[in-house]
Amino acid sequence: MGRMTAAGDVARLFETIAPRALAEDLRIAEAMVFASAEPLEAQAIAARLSVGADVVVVIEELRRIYAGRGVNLVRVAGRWTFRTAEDLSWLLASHGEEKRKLSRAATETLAIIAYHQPVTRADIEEIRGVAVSKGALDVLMEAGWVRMRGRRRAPGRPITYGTTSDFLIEFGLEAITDLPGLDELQGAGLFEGKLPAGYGLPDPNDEPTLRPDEEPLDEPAPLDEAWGPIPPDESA
Amino acid sequence: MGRMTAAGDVARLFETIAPRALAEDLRIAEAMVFASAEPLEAQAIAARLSVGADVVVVIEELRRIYAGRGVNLVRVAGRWTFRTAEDLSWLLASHGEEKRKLSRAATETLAIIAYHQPVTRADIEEIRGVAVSKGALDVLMEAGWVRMRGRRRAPGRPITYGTTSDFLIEFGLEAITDLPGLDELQGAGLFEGKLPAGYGLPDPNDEPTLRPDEEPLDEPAPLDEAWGPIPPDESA
Amino acid sequence: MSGADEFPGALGPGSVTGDEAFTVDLDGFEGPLDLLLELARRQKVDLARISVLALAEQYLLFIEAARKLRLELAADYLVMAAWLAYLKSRLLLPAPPRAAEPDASELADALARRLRTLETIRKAAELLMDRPRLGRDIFARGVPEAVEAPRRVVYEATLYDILAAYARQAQKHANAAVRLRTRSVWSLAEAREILARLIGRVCDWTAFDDWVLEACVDPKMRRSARASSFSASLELVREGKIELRQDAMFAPIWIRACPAAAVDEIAA
Repeated sequence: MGRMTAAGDVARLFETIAPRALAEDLRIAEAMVFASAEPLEAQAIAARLSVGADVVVVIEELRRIYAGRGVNLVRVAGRWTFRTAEDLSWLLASHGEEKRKLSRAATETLAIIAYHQPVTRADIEEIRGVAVSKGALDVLMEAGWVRMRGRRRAPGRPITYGTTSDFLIEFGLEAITDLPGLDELQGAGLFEGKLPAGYGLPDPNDEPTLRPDEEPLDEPAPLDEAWGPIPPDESA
Repeated sequence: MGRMTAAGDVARLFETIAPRALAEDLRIAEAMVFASAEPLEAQAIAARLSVGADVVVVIEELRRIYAGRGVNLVRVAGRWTFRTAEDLSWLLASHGEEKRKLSRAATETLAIIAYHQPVTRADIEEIRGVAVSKGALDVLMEAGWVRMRGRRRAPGRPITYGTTSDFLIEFGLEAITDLPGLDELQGAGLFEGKLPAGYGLPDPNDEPTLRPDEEPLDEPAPLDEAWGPIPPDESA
Repeated sequence: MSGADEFPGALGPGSVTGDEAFTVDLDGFEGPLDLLLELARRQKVDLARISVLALAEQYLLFIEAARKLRLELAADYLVMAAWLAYLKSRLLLPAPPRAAEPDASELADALARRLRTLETIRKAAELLMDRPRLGRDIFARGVPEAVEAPRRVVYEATLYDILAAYARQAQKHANAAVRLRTRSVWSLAEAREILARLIGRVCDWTAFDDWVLEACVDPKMRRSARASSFSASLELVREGKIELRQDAMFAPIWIRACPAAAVDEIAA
């Protein structure tokens, strides 16, 4: 009970800090700053205080009351707002973890990359029959499951994508070759109906070494390939 | 300068209310609830407190610290949040969004759903004695206060409606059972004399679990049930 | 609407209860139950002890007066009037010794109960609306911070999702490789040409089907031949080169060259 009494004391103290009028002005300032969508100017607060109240005193008082607490009254760009105490920012940072289900487009794109890697965006589009949204690939890269491997030695030098070791970890695969083959997929009832004879799945391979038709990412694309001859670089 | 010293005392008192650990837990709870856009469950707060901290004690303490202030710690829909004090509505009313006044039909429909849920459109019509306009229900659903719960196991499988946690948040109700009861109705002088039996309001219950006479929404209506004679209910 | 003591409506001086002036404003009422509740309030007795008989009489008078003024009444009001007239007669007449129908007083009680339920819920609705409202009377924090903090999105998918997705794609691909055998068909132009060639030999009515059979030897082609020839023949009829006849629905179709039309003209 000792705690409660002490807590009650705070509330009482809050009221007895100052003459009655100040206590009410403190409540007003507190509520205004709390509810405002933007930091408030002292002037805006002053307009609502009781006649003769000194807004500087009120704000200073409020600032002290909130000092050392989980939330502080702070001044930003000359205006007043409440902010989470800096040492507690860790609360907010991890606060924002959000679970989101992978979209169908992203799931299909991931599956195609896993089996067919290295693949270009055009390869994926060829298989899916629809354009690959930038979003789907971004999501997979953000999740850390897909990476850019290199570029295909082909017109336009498109980027090739492959899976990462995080992908294996996330989905509990010892190696990419653990991805099920056709028989297993059929056994799991994932294929309906008949498949044409001779239909097979590729052997997935996430070997990081570039294939003969791949070249490293970082090599800048020779512009003349893409745009025609360019003048020698004069900035170098 | 006496004031400032007193304010400093508050900060110190805040820290000395309880053992050091509690003070830190208070700061954490305060920061979390303050920062969150949505009311927080005690459980979510508890997850961030120091090991062994009693979240109930922490919250109660915080509630007391904020009692009588311009901002209060309140419980809505079973979760915790800070709200400006009721008596300061005059101060902030101007910056609040314009609330569209609910029509009488929508108001009554909302009350019927809140007290009698789960209810079907026919139940509402039975009580009000007039057809429920689609508009009234739409307004309530759009506001996010009313949701479709399921379907009544009855001819035509009518949709059942209930209230949402946003409804509780909007009207500042800790739980659906906080809806005014007969006592309040009488206390507010809305009834004279004693209420006879059968006058009563039901005990409101927004438990999301479907009742025995309800079934899930998404099950498509078997056509023979909708269009032809209904076989006796064999599921019961 | 109106104050508690002022009935919203006047049916003309003295038309109903003499001293009370009513203005008929049914628009102000939400259906017959609402009207009944207003009438009950005017009895100025506790809703628990309203006289359903008196209520029925007042309602009927009200409807009667409204009709005299030739106001259009919604069907709901008339249905309630008919029911209340029935209830009134049941309440006034001595109960039959062995009633097959529910007791009149039970019906009256049920109505009174409905009115009380409506009244109660209305009061409850008022109290609910009087509560301080979020964003009107009480306010949440203007700038919640959690949304500002960088959010780490954790995407969820299972291996099964991925395999199912792959299978879906692979299947689409596999099926896409299926090639349909192109069917040989008679084109309209071909049919017209053959028709023109054969029609010279047909001066009298001939069964269209026999004729197709003769022209088209391959049984697999007959459907197509029949359809194309028929279309082509319609065209030739329009041009006045041949005649078609059918005696009844689904009866055999007969065909012959127009006597006037020269064979070589058709071919052209």
